[in-house]
Amino acid sequence: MLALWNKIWTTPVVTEPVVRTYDDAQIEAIARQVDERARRLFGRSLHIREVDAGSCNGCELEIGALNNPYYDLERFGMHFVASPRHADCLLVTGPVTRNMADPLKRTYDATPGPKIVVAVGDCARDCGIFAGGYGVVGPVSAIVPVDVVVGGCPPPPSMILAGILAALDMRDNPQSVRSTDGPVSDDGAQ
Amino acid sequence: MVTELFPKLVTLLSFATLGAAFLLIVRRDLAGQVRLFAVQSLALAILAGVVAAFTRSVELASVALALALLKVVVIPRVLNRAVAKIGLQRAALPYLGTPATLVVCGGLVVIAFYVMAPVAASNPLPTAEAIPIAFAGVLIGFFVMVNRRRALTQILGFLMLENSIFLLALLATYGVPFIVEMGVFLDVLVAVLIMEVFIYRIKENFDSIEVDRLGRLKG
Amino acid sequence: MALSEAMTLNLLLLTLGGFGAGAAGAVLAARCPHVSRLAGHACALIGAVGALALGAAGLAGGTLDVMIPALLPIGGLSLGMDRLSAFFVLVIAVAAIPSTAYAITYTRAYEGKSSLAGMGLGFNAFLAGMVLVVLARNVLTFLVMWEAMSLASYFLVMTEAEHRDTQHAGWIYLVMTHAGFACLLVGFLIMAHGTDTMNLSEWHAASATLSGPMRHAVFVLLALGFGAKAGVVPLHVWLPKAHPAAPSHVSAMMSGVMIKLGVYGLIRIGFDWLGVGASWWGGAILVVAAVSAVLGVLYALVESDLKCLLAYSSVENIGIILLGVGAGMLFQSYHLDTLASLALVASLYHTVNHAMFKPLLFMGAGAVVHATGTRNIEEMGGLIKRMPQTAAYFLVGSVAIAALPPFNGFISEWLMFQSLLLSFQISATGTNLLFALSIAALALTSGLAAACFVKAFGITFLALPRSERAEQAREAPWMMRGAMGLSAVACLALGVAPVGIVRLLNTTVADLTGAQADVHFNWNVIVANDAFAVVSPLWIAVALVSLCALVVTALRIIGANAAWRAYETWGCGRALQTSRFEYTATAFANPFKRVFGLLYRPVKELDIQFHPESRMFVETIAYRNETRSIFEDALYGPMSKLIQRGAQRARIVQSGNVHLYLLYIFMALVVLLALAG
Amino acid sequence: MLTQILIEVIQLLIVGLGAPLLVGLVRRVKARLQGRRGAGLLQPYADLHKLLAQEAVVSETTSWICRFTPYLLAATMLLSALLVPLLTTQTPLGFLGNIIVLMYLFLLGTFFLTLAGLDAGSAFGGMGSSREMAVAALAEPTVMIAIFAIALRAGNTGLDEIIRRGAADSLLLLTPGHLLAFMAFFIVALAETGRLPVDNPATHLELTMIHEAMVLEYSGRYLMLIEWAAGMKLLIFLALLSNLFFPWGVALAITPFALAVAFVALAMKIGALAVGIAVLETAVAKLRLFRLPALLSGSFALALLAVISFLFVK
Repeated sequence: MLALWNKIWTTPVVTEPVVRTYDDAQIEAIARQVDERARRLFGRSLHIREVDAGSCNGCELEIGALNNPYYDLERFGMHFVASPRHADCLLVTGPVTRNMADPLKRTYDATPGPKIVVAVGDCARDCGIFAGGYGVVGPVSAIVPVDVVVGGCPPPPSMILAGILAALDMRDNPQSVRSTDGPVSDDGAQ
Repeated sequence: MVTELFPKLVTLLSFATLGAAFLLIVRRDLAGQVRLFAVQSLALAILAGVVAAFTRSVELASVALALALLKVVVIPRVLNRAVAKIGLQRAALPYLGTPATLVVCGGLVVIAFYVMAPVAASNPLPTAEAIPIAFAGVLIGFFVMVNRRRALTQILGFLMLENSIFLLALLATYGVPFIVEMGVFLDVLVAVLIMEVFIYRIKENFDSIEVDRLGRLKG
Repeated sequence: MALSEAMTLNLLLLTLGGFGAGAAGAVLAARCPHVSRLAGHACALIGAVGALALGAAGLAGGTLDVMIPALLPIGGLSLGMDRLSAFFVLVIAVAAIPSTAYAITYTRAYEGKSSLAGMGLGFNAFLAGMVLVVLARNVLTFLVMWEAMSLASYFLVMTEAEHRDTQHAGWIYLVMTHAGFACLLVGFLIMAHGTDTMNLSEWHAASATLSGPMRHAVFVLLALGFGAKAGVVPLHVWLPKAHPAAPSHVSAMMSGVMIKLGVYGLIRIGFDWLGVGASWWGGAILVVAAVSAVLGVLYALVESDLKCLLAYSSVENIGIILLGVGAGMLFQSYHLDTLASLALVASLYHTVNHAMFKPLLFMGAGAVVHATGTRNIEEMGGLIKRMPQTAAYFLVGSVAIAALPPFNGFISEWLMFQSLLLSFQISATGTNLLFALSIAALALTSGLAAACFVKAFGITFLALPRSERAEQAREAPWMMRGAMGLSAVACLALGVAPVGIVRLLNTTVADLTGAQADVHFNWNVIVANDAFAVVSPLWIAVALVSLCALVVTALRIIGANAAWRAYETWGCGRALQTSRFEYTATAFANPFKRVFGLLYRPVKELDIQFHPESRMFVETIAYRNETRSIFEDALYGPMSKLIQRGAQRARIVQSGNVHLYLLYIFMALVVLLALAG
Repeated sequence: MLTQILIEVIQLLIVGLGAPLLVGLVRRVKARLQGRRGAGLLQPYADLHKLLAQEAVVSETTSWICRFTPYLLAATMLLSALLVPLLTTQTPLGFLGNIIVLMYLFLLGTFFLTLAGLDAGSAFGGMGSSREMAVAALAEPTVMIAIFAIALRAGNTGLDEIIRRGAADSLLLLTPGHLLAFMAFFIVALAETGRLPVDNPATHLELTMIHEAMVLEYSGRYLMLIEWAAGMKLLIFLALLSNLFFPWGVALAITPFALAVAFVALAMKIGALAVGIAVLETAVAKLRLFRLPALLSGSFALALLAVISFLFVK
């Protein structure tokens, strides 16, 4: 126990001050801007439900990294929840497989509105290397309406964070564009 | 103020030793148990110091110092070495489960209070009201020795028993004479060292320190 | 207010006349089941209303003195009424009125199946027997009425005698009730012999002449006899078998009232007949009560037969009631009469409460069992949508029996806690510890009772129906709903406005202990023992309701999103949400089963049949998980074996030889003569 | 009359508005101990505000129980806030009930919440209900025995009176029974409010949940009410612990200055306890469900020892 306390005492706060590890200047700008506004509005709240719609778990590893002290998702007022009922953001990864298409749709319907959907990874955008596979139904946008797509295989945590922040920004300003990237289809029931 | 504070402090510290005994029962890992024993001894040493300060007895103060040195530093170190050598980290292996043990120990406390309440009432010293607590510690120490399967944890039971007897003497008569106390300490130290050696031997020969297996030695 | 004796006599006649007319009507119209049913129960209802008036008159100070020497040998039929008797008459009435009203419709289901004439006769005799037991004033009247009550209830238990379970239940009930009766008989005879009078009301004064060991013996015998009727552990074995087997209105009366007569007897021996007893009497009752309360609720918790669950919960509630009786006896033996009164007030309050919510729950269970055709709650579910009113009433009963505010169970448990907490005024360490442990037992009981009734209500009424019968369940007829509604309202009324009844109880127990409990009232605020504890049930209820309203309006004012949308239950995106996914009653109780494994001795069997070709494929899985009663295994099993063996031995005596029998008679005569000489 | 109403309003505001802050404080300290920055202290307000704006999705298998429970739960906590002496020993509505009433109000909330957990018919909800009820039932004896110990010392079960007696006793903290009762009550408070090592309030894994599993079906304003009520329960328990066992600063007479002192003292005591909880939650792991009885029986033993010490060691 004493060893643990010593460790806690000597370890500094390791969280990165702002997102700056990714070289994409545009995303960094979005992130910084949203982060500032987030502070101004005395904190925000976003509860995320993660749906693995058939991913190779590469994206999950990166998403898992969001929770660690280095990226510390919680400081933006976001955290992962156990039920779509508690969520207002769905984080969907992977090409949507036949078995996961229906659950994904049900998860979307089970989430109370207003809600946003962020598709994470190349597979979620356009099925990636799995495109055309017999078990694949299509990209996430073929099943549920997508607000923001974060590309990359897998996208680094900072990029995912930037994507979520962008979506958050959109929710607060509904008049802005619905999607920055990727196709959007509206066949999902509202 | 002091006359009012002194018995309170004595009772509180006696309860602290009893509390440490209870925690030792619940605790599963050996290292934690050894540490709890050290905590108990520390509370005891402080108590002896408090009594020494109240009675202005230099002898008792030196006993307190010796106790702190021996039981808070030396014996825990010896035991820790034994734990490290044997490599058993979580090995209390009691016969009864934790809730049942707690119930039994609770019952022992009740019995101790029941038996010792008249004794405490007849003793004129201000420390007397804590006597039942000390006696409860004696009973619990005994029970720990009975209830544990592993030799090392039995040593802990023995040490707790010894602590409680010291406490009992302290509360009932402000401690036995200095020379006797020192002799007892020496005895305890030697006993612990001998038992440690025994444990190594048992461990080497049986590859286990479960006392049950000693039953096979009989002809 | 002095009531004329003629008036109470008239009320008694009304009561007995109602029951008599009911019995006669049911038998006379035996050919026509419909009329027989209506006549039997409608007249019983009149009798029950009469009993209500009689009890109220008795509590108000009315007395009764009936003496008909010709009707019974040795002393004749002797009836009388003091406040305690009147209170128990009232308890009988408050349970009997809704149960009887309920029975008028409920018994329709038995038309053509069982003899309704027999049922009407039995039910009326049962009710009359109970009323007369508490009014009895001499030994023979008491014993005859006690036996009448027991036999009538036995025949009612045997209504569906074609079932094997019922036969078994009836047999065990008969054995236990007669073993208890034998204890009572011997105890009464010793007492009558020692005090030289058969008149019960003279015993209190005469008990001083009894020698010490005799008093102890009488106490033990009578306590065993009354305890067997009350269903305390370990004499409770008949209760969870007999109560479920009977028709629901009968179970309601048996569980709600009949077992209370055991309590009545215990109060009589503890406070009246034997005078102030030794302190171990109260201690023994306290221990038995604590054990009954905890074990009763623990067994109820793992039960999935709804009526059986309720029966075990009666064991628990008897335990709670007897905690007060035992505490009162202990307080009295330490000469703390006001505390004894407080404990008894709590005890009697719980008695009347239990006589309200237990019949309510049994009536609800009867409606549910009637609608679904099963007593197993694992096959129910979703009934709150199909039987909304029954569900609401059952919920009221569940909240009340779990002793939660603002219903009546809460007040009596609160009073009970206060009286136990005040035990620190005794300065005897052993007794103090005993009280501390009974506080713990009562607390554990109330927590477990809440768990038990979450299970009983939740599994039965909530979520999806678990069987086809449950899916097609219909709401109960209006008469049954009305009876349940009446009980539910009574539960609420006694919960929010206990002031009047606590006052009445206080005068009642003052007759027994010689002192009133230190309980004051101030604007519906109960102040116990010189401001030791304070509670205001009415204001709690008002505050709860208004705070609910406050939350609703506050949400509206700050502009909360009021939209809501129904969607399927979240099952991780699974396609099919069926009742097979629901948590079962067994699963709900499983943590308790593991924690208290020592008491349940759970038996688990897992039998997996694999496909002959490969162990990867499973053909069938059979899983059995049941609990056994330690008492039946460890106490009654060996005992019945012993008796059987003894009976085998005794068979040699019975040779069939007439001369031998003559020899027995002769020897008996000689022995008697020798003893008499 | 006006002062009395004012005091009750202040109590309601402290509990109602302070609860999210307390939750935020515990989370913030935990984040710091884990080497993170963590969300701001005011984050729970933002969470609750957001939930209010969301629509509510309700399972179609549920009944009115599911929709009624959040309101009742919030109401029981607010009622408790009216009973508990937070700032002064002269709580105007203290006559509504003593400490036992308080425990039964909590049990009432738990009763309906567990029913609501069963209402949707999901396996998670049932599991949560069953576990929550098991913990609540096993914690009950400890609570009552601890209350018995306190009542032994104070000669009263009224909250106000206990605090007044405690404040008059200068050697309070040296009384072993008092400390033992505190430890027992603290463990029970952890169990009742779903903190580690009994339940992990931050878990995402359904199978390890107790409280959270029960409320998986709730969303929107219903969820907001439940989370708010959970925060209030934590606050009330901490307030009880700090005022019953460390009754310093509680106003014995109603003057503006005394109330201000009492407010500061209360904030500091609760803050210290909250930091203690955060430290504890960082240091210990969640116990396996079937190890919980050992913990609770340990706390029961402590409470019983407290009683014994009050009975024998006066």
